[in-house]
Amino acid sequence: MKNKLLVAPSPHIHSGNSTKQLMHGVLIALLPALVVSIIFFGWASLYVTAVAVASCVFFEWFIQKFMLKRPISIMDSSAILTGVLLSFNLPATVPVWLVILGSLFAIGVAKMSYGGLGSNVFNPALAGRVFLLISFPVLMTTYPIPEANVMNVETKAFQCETNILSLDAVTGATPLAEARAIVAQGGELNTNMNLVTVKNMLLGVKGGSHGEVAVLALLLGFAYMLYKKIISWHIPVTILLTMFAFSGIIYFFDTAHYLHPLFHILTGGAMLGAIFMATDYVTSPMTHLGMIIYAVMIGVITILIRTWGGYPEGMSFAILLMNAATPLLNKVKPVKFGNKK
Amino acid sequence: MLKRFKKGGIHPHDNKITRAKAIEVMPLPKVAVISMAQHIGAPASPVVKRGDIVKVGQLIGQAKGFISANIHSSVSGTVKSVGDAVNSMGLLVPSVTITVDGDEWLETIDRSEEIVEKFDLSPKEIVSIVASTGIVGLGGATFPSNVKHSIPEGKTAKALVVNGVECEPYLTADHRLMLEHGREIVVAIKIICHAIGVEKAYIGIENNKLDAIESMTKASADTPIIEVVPLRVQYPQGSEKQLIEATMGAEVPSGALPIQVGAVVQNIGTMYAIYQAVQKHKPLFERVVTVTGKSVSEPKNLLTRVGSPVNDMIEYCGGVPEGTAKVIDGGPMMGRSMANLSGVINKGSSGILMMPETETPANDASSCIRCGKCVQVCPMGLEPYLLNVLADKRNFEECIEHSAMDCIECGSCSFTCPAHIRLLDNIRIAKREVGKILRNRK
Amino acid sequence: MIMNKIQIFSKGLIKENPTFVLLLGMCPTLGTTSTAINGMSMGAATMFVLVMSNIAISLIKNIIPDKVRIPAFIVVIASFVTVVQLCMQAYVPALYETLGVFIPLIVVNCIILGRAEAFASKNGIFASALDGLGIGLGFTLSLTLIGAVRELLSSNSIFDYTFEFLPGNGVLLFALAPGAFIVLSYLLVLFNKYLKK
Amino acid sequence: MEDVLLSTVLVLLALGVLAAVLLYFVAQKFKVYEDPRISEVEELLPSANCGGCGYPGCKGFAEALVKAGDMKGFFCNVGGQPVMDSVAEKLGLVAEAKEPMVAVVRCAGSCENRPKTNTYEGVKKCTVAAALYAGETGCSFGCLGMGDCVDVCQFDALSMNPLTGLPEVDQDKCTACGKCVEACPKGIIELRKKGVKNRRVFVSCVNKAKGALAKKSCEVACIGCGLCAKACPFGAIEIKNNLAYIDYTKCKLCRKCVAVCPTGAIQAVNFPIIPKKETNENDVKAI
Amino acid sequence: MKSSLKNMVVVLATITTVTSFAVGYVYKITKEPIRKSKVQKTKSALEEVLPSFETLSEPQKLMVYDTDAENIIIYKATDANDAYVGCAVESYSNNGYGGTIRLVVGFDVNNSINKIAVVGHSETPGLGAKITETESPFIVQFQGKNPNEFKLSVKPDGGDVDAITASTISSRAYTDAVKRAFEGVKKSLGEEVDAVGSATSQYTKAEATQDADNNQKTDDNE
Amino acid sequence: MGYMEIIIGSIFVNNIVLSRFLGICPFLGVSNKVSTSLGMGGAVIFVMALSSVFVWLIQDLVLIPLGIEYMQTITFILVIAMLVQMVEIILKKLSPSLYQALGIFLPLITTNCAVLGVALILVQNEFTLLQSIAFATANAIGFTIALVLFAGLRERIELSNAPTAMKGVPVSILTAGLLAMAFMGFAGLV
Amino acid sequence: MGNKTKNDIRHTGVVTSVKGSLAVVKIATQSACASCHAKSACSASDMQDKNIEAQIPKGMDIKIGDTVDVVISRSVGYIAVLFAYLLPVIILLASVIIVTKMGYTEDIGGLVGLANMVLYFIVLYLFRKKLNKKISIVIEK
Ligand SMILES: Cc1cc2nc3c(=O)[nH]c(=O)nc-3n(C[C@H](O)[C@H](O)[C@H](O)COP(=O)(O)O)c2cc1C
Ligand SMILES: Cc1cc2nc3c(=O)[nH]c(=O)nc-3n(C[C@H](O)[C@H](O)[C@H](O)COP(=O)(O)O)c2cc1C
Ligand SMILES: Cc1cc2nc3c(=O)[nH]c(=O)nc-3n(C[C@H](O)[C@H](O)[C@H](O)COP(=O)(O)O)c2cc1C
Ligand SMILES: Cc1cc2nc3c(=O)[nH]c(=O)nc-3n(C[C@H](O)[C@H](O)[C@H](O)CO)c2cc1C
Ligand code: SF4
Ligand code: SF4
Ligand code: SF4
Ligand code: SF4
Ligand code: FES
Repeated sequence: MKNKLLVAPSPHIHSGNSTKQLMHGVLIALLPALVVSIIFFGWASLYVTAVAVASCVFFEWFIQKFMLKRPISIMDSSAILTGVLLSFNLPATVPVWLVILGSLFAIGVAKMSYGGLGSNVFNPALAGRVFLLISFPVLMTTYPIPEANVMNVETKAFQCETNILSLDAVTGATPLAEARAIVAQGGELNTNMNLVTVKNMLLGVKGGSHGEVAVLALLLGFAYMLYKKIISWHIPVTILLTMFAFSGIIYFFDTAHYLHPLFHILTGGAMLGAIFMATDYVTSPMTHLGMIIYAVMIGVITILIRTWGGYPEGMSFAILLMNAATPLLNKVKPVKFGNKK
Repeated sequence: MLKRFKKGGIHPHDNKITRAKAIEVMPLPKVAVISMAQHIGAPASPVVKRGDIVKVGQLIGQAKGFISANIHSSVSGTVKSVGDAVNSMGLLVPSVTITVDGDEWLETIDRSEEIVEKFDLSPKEIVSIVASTGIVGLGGATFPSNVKHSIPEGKTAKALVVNGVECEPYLTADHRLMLEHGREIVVAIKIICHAIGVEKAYIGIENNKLDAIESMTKASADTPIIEVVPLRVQYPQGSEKQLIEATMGAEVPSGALPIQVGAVVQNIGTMYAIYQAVQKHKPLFERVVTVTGKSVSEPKNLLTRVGSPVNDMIEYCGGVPEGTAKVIDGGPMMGRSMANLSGVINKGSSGILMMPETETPANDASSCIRCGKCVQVCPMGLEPYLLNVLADKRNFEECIEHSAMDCIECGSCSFTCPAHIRLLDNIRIAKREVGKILRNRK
Repeated sequence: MIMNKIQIFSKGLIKENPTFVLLLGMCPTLGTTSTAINGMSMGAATMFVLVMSNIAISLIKNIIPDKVRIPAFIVVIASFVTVVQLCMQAYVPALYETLGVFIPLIVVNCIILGRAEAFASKNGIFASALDGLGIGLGFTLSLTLIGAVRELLSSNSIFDYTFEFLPGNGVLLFALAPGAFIVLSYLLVLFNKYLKK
Repeated sequence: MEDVLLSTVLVLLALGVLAAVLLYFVAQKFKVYEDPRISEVEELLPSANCGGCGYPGCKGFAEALVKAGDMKGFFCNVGGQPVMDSVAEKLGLVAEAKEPMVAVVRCAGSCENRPKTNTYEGVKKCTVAAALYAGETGCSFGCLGMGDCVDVCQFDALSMNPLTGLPEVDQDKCTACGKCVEACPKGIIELRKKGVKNRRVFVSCVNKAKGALAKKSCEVACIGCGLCAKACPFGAIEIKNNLAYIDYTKCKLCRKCVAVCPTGAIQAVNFPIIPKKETNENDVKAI
Repeated sequence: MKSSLKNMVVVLATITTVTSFAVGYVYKITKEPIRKSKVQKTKSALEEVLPSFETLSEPQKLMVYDTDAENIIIYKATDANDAYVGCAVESYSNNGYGGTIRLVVGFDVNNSINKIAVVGHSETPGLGAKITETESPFIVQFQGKNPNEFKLSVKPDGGDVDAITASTISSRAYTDAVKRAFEGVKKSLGEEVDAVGSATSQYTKAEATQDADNNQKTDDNE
Repeated sequence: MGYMEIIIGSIFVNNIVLSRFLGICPFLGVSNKVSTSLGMGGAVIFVMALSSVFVWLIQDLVLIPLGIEYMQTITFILVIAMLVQMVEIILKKLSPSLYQALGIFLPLITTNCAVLGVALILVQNEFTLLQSIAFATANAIGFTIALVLFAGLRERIELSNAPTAMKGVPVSILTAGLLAMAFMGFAGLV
Repeated sequence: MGNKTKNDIRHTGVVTSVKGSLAVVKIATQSACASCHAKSACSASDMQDKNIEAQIPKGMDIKIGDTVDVVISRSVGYIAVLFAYLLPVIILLASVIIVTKMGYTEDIGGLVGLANMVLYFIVLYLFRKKLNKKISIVIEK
């Protein structure tokens, strides 16, 4: 025989997809949002993203090489993805050391301490973000205002005193925080959401973490991931529907003090969270039924925290909490063959 | 909407290179090595000894035990040795080696081309002919067919399901049989329906074989009990449980046999063999084998005698192409890769597939990213990722809870896993160990 | 003999460190270590009860019927705890308030009952006292260490001595509940790596 | 003030008495007599909970042992004779002297002795490979070299030698628990008598193929020629299915067989330096 | 010892008796210091927040709002000449981040805020706990302000108080407690403007604390 | 305090294990299997609710009238310890099969720390009886929720390959920390 | 066949005595403490073996000293928890609420609640036969 035959158990062919490919797919889906963010916030947002990616990759490499002494797996690009998503959850103006600290927590504590890709139980990027949010509430809630003049659109998102359009303003609150302030002040929310504000929300002309503002761009990414079969529709759609329905009920009872449901799903990290972070394979349930329960709970907890909790933004916490419930939801078994009579 | 099984499944490229190649007869081998263990169950015991002269179709191995099958000589010549021979897996199997000398068939075998339609036999007689002619399932499992035809007490069969799916990529043996011998298969269906006492037969054929659907519909036009069911293309449509679901709409319960829902499943090749056995008195000693591969110079469908060396067949089709890394006995999803090419064709060999290294998955498993794709594709509704780790941690008790035994080893999970984890490898271990535990518990 | 006594004393520091090896008394370990001084005080209070109850129990060990051993021990321990409680309330009220419910909870700290059962009820007074001292010291040191690390990380200071360590005036999370768990987890790793064995 | 003291005392007294009475009844109801010797014995055992003794964990062993009141048939391989002696002492019994055993690998088909004929690509586990085919070499009996045995050994006694591709037993660490014997799908590992001064003679091959076939696939295969059986003065060697087997209860370590074996399939280990030269170089190491 | 019923009862009874005597004894010893340390806290807070004074009136308990859960306590201070110099109010708010915040607010004669001391809170260290930092701008901004001119609510709510960054909730609660104190003073002074001058019982500074002490004592003996 | 506040507050905001740090030992020790931790949750609810009633009655009928509140620690721990034992006897006497089923189903538990802690907190807050029961039950439910979530996480971590140094206890504690972090999202809910 | 262990909790134990169709099986405590590294230091938890009485299935030959599995289904475990722990709490809570709503003091409410709970246990005792049927413990080899 010329060469030795390969012997292996079946199957002998493979679909050809790989972890790396999937991660790259998600990265591509995140590109539009990054572009929009750069348009609005300038190079600062690219800078934050680059620092986060670099430090995430570095920490993963460092930990694998010198502490775990395991094979290096940064080539699978998951650390890049964690970096991008972490940075998307930060205001564009945070200091560099904060980004690095967040990356260290995300990769070192939330991911590598469990053994790396696939072993972690909490979403690393979100763990990093929540860690920063709790530890540095001031820095983490000081948002720059998008440079709206680029788009030259009406940006008065709300009937409130603060004019978030003022160009020289360096910091401002997110629409959600604004809304809270209005209610706290005893004021009433504008119940008449006109088309312009919805348009602005879709385009991303609003305060917030730099990757979460551009709703349309995020939806574009969603479409791409669906087309590429990277994720299924179950989690994002269910989260958004639940948020809409639940906040709709609350809104229905008191339109003056609670936010319009559309507002809920178009602001804050709702889109970013639902599409990119709740869908992280590692920390979300396996079966469709499990995913739906998971997503419904995320929606409910988000609205609960947003409406009555101490934080204006509940998405991150809701996802982390349901990450914790994922192992339980994985007890929801797929329907086995042979149960039909 | 075409019928199909409901859960899971994958779509590997079908690569049916030989679909248009008519069945050719493979020249006789010089030496035939006929294994006594070509079926599931106990090996047959040889009834010839060294130096005996045998004819084609002569019994050389006697079935031993309930689940076993007779073995007949596929060639005529002198018995060179009786004893262990190395097979293509490198394992020793009891075999009879025959030096071929001419091609002298038993006189009882009807070698004419004429199609014999009429039969006048009782069910019992049919089953006994199937048993004595050594017919085993040619769909891959080589399960002795007569056992399937003896309906156990308390059960009644409702329908015969003929498996013309051939969902394995590359293979076209059944496809060609349906095109070339449709009528014979219809006769065999009538025979078996009579044998198992049913008035209904389905022929399940995937939609990528429109010509076969047409051929079988035409052949069975005068036989109202037969229904040709076109099926959507989806691997593993050919697995019997999935096929029964698609055709009859019934799910075989976990751990039960098809007969539980009144189904008897037989492969197209098996049906053709049954026709020949019952109507032509020809025992099972030859079958159609697809020799194929992307760079094989002359891929063919060959009617081959059992016991023919693999090497001869490959040579007949143009030799091993440059760059071949793997040679597979069967299809790429369920076939076994060979450790050497000096083995022979058995009753269960449906194809010889030569693959370059680039086509086969490399050994580069990374950690599971819990994407759930394996769960999504598993046609049995199992959780391969979980069984994989449980087996890896040798926690077999829990594998029982997660229904490891239900796995049909279709390989969809390994095929689809983006982390390139060989899930099925570990699941097979789990099945073995769970089997042991359950047997002990009884 | 001396060696033996030293061993009795020293085993609690590392080999049978109640926090890092036996993982006992986790509630105060996590609940009172937001600063080094709090951790140390809690440790000291526990140590006092441990030593005293060990002594008392080794004194009365012979007259206790087997079946009432546990309640008798509990009564003894609880009395010492109450004494500590009253004294702290009287003389260090601020500290008492910060340590809160964890002072009375010394009663149920498994270390104390555990030592009573496993050691004091079988050994003499001196040995029991030493044992209590060693284990108590191990506990105190561990708590102080955890407290110091958490204080350092959360407010750039140790024992209120401030210095520049992390940017942004320290990481608040480490002063809060999650920080307690996280610090303990990594200290445990370090302990296992460098001190155990 | 005095009332406070008085009520303190009274309340606590009441509680104390209540507790005493209650506990008394608890004790009556829940009386489970456990032989105190059980936990004493358990403490002596090594707590490996390996199940090697055939009982569910060390506690199960202690229980059964105390109950039986007799040491016959009881042996903890992990602790070995010293532990059994101390247990015996505790219980005032006589420990049954048991031959210490050790695992041996009955395959010497290292890379050079047994050329590869194909390459395996799949999960690196002997069980998987064994279910699939004969192995990467021509020998369908020999070690597959993927270390299932190494994985199951709790005592770190086994390791793969990267040069030979065969597992090696560390005779000092091996407790003869038998896990590896169970794990090996090829039935290559055997528990044998440790032997006087750790000296052992055994056939390091399990190839049942006919001589020619065996020899073709592996240089050091047992070809079942029977020379050793003829040479053995104690009748300790038997040839079955083309394979020689040395019965360690009969073998007297004379090493006559080692000398006559044409392929060097018989190994003698831990003998003084001289015979080492006669036999294969890496014999001593390979065990 | 054997576990007979008699044995068990006797031993446990003995142990409980002995220990309860011991604990009771310690209790007796520490009783005084404990009470002292308790009143000490209020006392020093009062001294801290009031302008210099000589005597304190008897504490007056008052509900400020209908929805209130508990009373605020007002102490009126007079100087050596019996002239009213201001008052101190033990006030609270339940809306803190970590629950109730307790303050003692001192007012001068003009009902302007003199000083404020925090006597109890459970706000987050590093965030809400900044309300205890007496030198911080947040605290200082109250000093000398008359709530009639200085709107007692945080800026986001339309008031004049600059909240502590990232601790609006604590700031709001703090402000709320101050406001409650002020409303209490208004109510109290409005009701009994005369009472101040002709208070029947007057204490010296020392006696005031003594009195608090006695209150405590009688409570205990009840 | 309203009941809703007490309940939400004790289950989520000030979760007994994740925020108050009570009952950590059983939390770390018994949380291996989801099913057992569910069952154990039931037992904890019972013990806590029952002891809250006892403790409240003792405080209200004995300690306060006699002016010996300082004896809380001793009396409570004794009463709680006896209570647990008594329940065992009663159950065994009443229905041996029930008792045995529990014996197979549940591991033994000693949550003294949490039970006593809750008892002390509830008398400290001067709750009414109903509030006390609500508080105790809610805390037990909070304990159960944390325990069950944690058990699920640990079952999963067990199967993944954590770094050797982190394996076992450290990674569990770390997970508890991250879980506590997630629970902080509920902060401010009441 | 594959379903056999699904949702079961099984413990291995040794038969210590056989009375008619009942066998007493001793199982090693599967307490939290059994696997705990600190059990030597912590003995607040009573570590005993448990004796379980279980029905011997027909046709099974059981001798003293046999090693068998005691099996209950998970749902039986939950039912046991419900009857033993959850129902009493509900009864306690309900009675306290009702009694205090009726205008009695909380002290009385508490005492009545406890009394009702005792009553519940007495009722449970009366229905123990029924309960025993529901809670079946089986032996498997
Ligand atoms: C003991 C035993 C009895 C069987 N009895 C029947 C039977 O009565 N009827 C039947 O259709 N198949 C029977 N089978 C065969 C299996 O159902 C199945 O067809 C065979 O394993 C081949 O599976 P495959 O063709 O899906 O690979 C039996 C198998 C075994 C092992
Ligand atoms: C995953 C899987 C795929 C299969 N695919 C086919 C197929 O394409 N064609 C076929 O005839 N049998 C296929 N089989 C075998 C069938 O399950 C079944 O054994 C066979 O049709 C029974 O007929 P036989 O006994 O005549 O072989 C497959 C089995 C499995 C498990
Ligand atoms: C752990 C933690 C502790 C907090 N403690 C406080 C606090 O003590 N006081 C407070 O006002 N807000 C506290 N918060 C709330 C946030 O800091 C948040 O910023 C708050 O909702 C008010 O924001 P603002 O002051 O910027 O409007 C805390 C938040 C977290 C996560
Ligand atoms: C659809 C999808 C979503 C992902 N979302 C996240 C995410 O939110 N945060 C993150 O750190 N990694 C995310 N990843 C990357 C990767 O799964 C993650 O780093 C693992 O959790 C690390 O073990 C995502 C990957 C995919 C395929
Ligand atoms: S397909 Fe692979 S990576 Fe995805 S869950 Fe299954 S085993 Fe894990
Ligand atoms: S091989 Fe088994 S587990 Fe994998 S997909 Fe097929 S049936 Fe499911
Ligand atoms: S597994 Fe084998 S090598 Fe390891 S101790 Fe047991 S018998 Fe010895
Ligand atoms: S001895 Fe057996 S188990 Fe060990 S590596 Fe060789 S084949 Fe595998
Ligand atoms: S449970 Fe609180 S210290 Fe152990």
